[in-house]
Amino acid sequence: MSFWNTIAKRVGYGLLLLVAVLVLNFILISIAPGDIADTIAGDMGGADAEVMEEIRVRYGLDQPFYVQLWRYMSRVAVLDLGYSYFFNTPVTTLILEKLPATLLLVFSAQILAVIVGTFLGVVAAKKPNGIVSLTVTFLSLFGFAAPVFWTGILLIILFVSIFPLFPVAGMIDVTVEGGFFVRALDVLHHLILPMVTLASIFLALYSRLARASMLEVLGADYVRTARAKGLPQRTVLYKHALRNALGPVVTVAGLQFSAVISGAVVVETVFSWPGLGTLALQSILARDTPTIMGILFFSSLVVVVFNILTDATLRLIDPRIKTG
Amino acid sequence: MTHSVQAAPENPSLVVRDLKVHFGGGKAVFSRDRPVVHAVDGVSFSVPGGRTFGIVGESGSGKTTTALAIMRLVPITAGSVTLNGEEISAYEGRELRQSRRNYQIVFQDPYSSLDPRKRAAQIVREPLDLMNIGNPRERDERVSELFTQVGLRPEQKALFPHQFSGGQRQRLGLARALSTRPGLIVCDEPVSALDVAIQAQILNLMARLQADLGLTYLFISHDLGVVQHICDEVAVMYLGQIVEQADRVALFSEPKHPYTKALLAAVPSVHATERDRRNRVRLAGDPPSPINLPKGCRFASRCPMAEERCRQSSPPLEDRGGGHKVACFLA
Amino acid sequence: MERAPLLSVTDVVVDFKTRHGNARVLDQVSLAVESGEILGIVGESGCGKSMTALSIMGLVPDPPGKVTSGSIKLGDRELVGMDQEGLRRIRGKDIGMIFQEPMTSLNPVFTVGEQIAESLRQHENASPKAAMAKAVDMLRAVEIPEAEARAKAYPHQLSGGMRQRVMIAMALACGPKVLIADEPTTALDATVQAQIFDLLQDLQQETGTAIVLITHDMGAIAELADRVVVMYAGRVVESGSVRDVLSRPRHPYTKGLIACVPHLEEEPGPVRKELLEIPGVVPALTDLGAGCAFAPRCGEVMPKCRQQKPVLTEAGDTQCVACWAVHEPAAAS
Amino acid sequence: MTDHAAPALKVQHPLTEMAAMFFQNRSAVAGLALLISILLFTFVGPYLYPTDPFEMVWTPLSFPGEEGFLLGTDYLGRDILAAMMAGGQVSMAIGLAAAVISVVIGVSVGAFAGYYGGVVEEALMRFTEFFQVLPTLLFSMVIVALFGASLLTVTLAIGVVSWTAVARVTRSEFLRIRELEYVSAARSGSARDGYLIFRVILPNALPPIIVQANLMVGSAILFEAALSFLGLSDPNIMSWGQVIGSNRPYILDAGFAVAIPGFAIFLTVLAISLIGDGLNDALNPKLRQR
Repeated sequence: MSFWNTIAKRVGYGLLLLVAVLVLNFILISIAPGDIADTIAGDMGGADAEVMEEIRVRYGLDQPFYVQLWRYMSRVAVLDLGYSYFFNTPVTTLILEKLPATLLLVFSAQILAVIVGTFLGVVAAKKPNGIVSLTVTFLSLFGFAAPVFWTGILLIILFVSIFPLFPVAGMIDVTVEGGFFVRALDVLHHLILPMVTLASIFLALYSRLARASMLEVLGADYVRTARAKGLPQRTVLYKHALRNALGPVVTVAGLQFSAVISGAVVVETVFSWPGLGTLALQSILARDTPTIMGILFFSSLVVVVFNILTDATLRLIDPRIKTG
Repeated sequence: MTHSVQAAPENPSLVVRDLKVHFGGGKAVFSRDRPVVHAVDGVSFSVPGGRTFGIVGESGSGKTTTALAIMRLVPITAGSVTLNGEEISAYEGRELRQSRRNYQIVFQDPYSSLDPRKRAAQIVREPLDLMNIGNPRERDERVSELFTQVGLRPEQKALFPHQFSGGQRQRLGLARALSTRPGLIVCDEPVSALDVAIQAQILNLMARLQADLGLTYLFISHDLGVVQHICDEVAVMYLGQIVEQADRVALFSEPKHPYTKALLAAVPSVHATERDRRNRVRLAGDPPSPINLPKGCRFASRCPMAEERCRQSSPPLEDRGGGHKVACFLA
Repeated sequence: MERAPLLSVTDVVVDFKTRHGNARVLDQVSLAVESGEILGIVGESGCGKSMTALSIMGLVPDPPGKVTSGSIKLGDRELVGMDQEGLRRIRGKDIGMIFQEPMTSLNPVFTVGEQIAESLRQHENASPKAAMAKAVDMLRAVEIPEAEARAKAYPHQLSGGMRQRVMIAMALACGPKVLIADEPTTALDATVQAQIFDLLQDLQQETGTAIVLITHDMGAIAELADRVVVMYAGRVVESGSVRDVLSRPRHPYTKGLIACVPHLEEEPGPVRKELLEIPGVVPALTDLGAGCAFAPRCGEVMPKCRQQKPVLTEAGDTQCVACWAVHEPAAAS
Repeated sequence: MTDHAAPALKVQHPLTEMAAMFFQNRSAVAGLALLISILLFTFVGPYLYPTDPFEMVWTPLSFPGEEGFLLGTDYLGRDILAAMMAGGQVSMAIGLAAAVISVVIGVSVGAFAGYYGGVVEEALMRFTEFFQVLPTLLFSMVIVALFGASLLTVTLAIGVVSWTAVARVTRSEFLRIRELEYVSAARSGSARDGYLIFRVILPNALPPIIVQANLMVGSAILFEAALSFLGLSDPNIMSWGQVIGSNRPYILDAGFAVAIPGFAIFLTVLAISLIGDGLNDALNPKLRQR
């Protein structure tokens, strides 16, 4: 089966998963106590039964379950996720506004974690009992055990009171003026702390994994063959071993995207990063159901897209992988 | 000490008729339809009680799948297996589980064939417990008796498998197989994973047990020397089918099928230091896959003698006198 | 001794640190390979035959292993104690090696052509293009059909026999003086094994490369090798020309090794004989006593065998044996 | 027939051997000691230091050590030391309960998928993938938001979103072990499916599942902390995350009120993962044979 065929199949399958997410969304809303009518009534400061009934008819809540589900799905198909009464904006507009900030954070943290993690893992595997190896072990324990918001807060305390090098809140400085390049630099400047905080958890995971994977690969028969051919140590290590050791790291990194997005929710809150996470928290506290569900849908969409990209990468790394 | 080959009893103990095991096929929901693998494709033979029937072949020949199908460990696609008049291939559920006391198996790998979390005595006793044979005290006595029979010491009963050597583990495997007093033991490459010095110990033990208990063996192996040593009758399999079958003397001294000849010629021998290796039948290439089978003789693509008719139709397995059966137009 | 052998191993000792103490995996191993010959090394698993090969290649895993003493000479170059860079230049160039498992010995993520060409680029400074062309030639030399196309294949797309041919092509690409073949056919079917043996013999005759064939199969030794070294528990117990050792084995272990295998006969008799057994199991290398390691399993054991290790001594035209019963038969009575 | 080289007749149960391996591992023992100290602190501590964690006892946000309050006070003037003890009980209870839920779901899904294969496996693995696509924290936030922030919903929400890793591990172990010959041997010894799943395969699949389950406890504690930090927990129940969340606005004036509970979580999860590493080494047969 060719590369593109397989990818096309993955895309089709991803769409199915998203439909399933929508169905779950809808079921959750339906079985949760209270409905939109209650919410709107709450916003209006209370309403009588007649008004409530009117609202229910207007929003189709009197229809049978499957009709409501069908209406919901067909609206989502044209990217209409409903209207947020809290923000007074269509949900899709709201989300698309915030999505780039989250994507920037998630993607940059993930890339940072994978690259630095793999590098540390490889260096550690060269000397399994050396100082780098010990550092990697320590880092991975720290990264797993430290709550991400705690790391973030410690960094804020550090960079506000001791080294005021990086801004600790927001994504842009409104006082900065200049062209695209200047503003991009400003965003990067703001990005550093949230990115490092978010990457720290996953950096720990990947460096540990890369170390283990490298150690296993270094014991493989084909590495012995490469040595028996008289290849220099660096060729053995960085060509023959690393290429094989990357597989497990990329696989796990792919599985972690949903966790990275989860982490981003917390990190965005800590650093007031104006992304989906901040929006999610606001809408949850305001019980703004359409927005919450829209965010859940969009973040699943992001995970699905990243999973397909991971799959494609894996296929490029390892020619043995044939079918999903 | 020598064992003379026993006279064959009147009734065959194990009868296999037109056995077929096909894997795959069917539709998977999200992945491609899997192709059908014709692992075993129409195998028939019978084994007289108290005798040893050998099946030899290379990887992909279907010899192990045949063994597992007879043991009812893989689903049978078609055909029948009859043991002492009972058609065990027709049993399901409770009946199948009860019939299992009459046929047991010894596996190839002495390391993966014993549950690492159970003690030796528990492993040997497990079939008795599961089939509810005898009362607990009788089971304990049976375990002690089996340990003696296979040459293990009674104080080893409480040990775990990893505390035994490869040969001892294979003895444990034999004890487990013998626990329910089965008539038939299927031996799937029982000595292939052992060092040569240990191989001899196990082969001798198996021969002794057969003489003492009147066991019937179905012996699967890729090692022609071992098969020649222990079997009374031998079938050669190639891509899911028997291509030649004869008693041990006839098969090894007068092989008729070109594949059998090539297989015998391929075995390096200590007796052949001066033999001119160049004059022997050599096969080129690898066996074709059991997925896309040719329509004629399955061996035709590698056969040095193949003619047009070999590629057109498949030769039947025919008796060429004295029970020597061959599936070849040219033999 | 007329002239120095191509490769000589003298009194090599290799120790491994284990949780159960020091294991002497090679103990005073000596052997010589003459140019153009096939030397067989035979023994059961754990006898040290593979470790002998790795110590020649300078690939003994360190830690936990270490070449404690002894000398390995390729021509007049001493390999024990040579720096990694020097050894690297010899590996793949002067000494090639093929392994038991063709399934796992090739790197799954590179094409086989690339894996052969890599050696040529490394040792002969060949340009990428020239290296690839030579790689295809090598694939042809090992009788792989459609070599051009196969060079672009990944290992998993080839059968076991094909992969072992690729390994051979890789090992011979730089024209080594010695090829070490460690159980090259154990993982292969009988008919494919015969193909590989034929190929090795043909290539050996064409190129004059000496071959060290490591195997547990006396039959393979009989068919291919000129001389044979029998190993047990890390020591050489017998050596000599294949004809002499097979027809007149002197060491009780060699005798047992030949007699316990059910050899294929062309005219089998109607009666099934009982096989000769070597009782017991191979001892753990961590607690070998002062005496002969084979003594606990030996049928000809004498008191001296349990006290002192026998030394490999000449016993016949081509044979050397390490056994007290051979050298001091008087002590037996 | 005798065997000359009889192995030592010391009958050592594999579990004893594993325990020995575990206790040889210094960092694992350190982790165990740390965890026991934390358990003593949270469960025995309140009897030795009976202060109500919800009662205002002193000036808000006073520094640790002031007026005998070892860890200082929070923004409402409540004793942080008392809050640490009470909060630890809740954090660990939720962590444990959520881990049990996710292990039960994960092992069941993984075991049935791995043992039966075919359509059963396909369906169960698609189900698992579906849960992998939902960002875990976001999904549990939604559940808590829709169904209210009680102890029960928080625990369920964490358990329901974190079982996929356990399911993957269990399935791959079952897939591997079901092909081993001792399973076929038990089947030809007339074992039924239930016996094979629970008495043959599961005991042999346990080591990686135990390691994973141990890590689940740690990540469930972190999960609860994150939810509390975001303000999505029952405000009437003290937990470590809750202390952090409620004091968050004051980090620049009184960092300790956030740093201390964060450190408590860090130490607990660190102890658990040290134990996990030790278990992993002790249960890994590859390492044991060396």
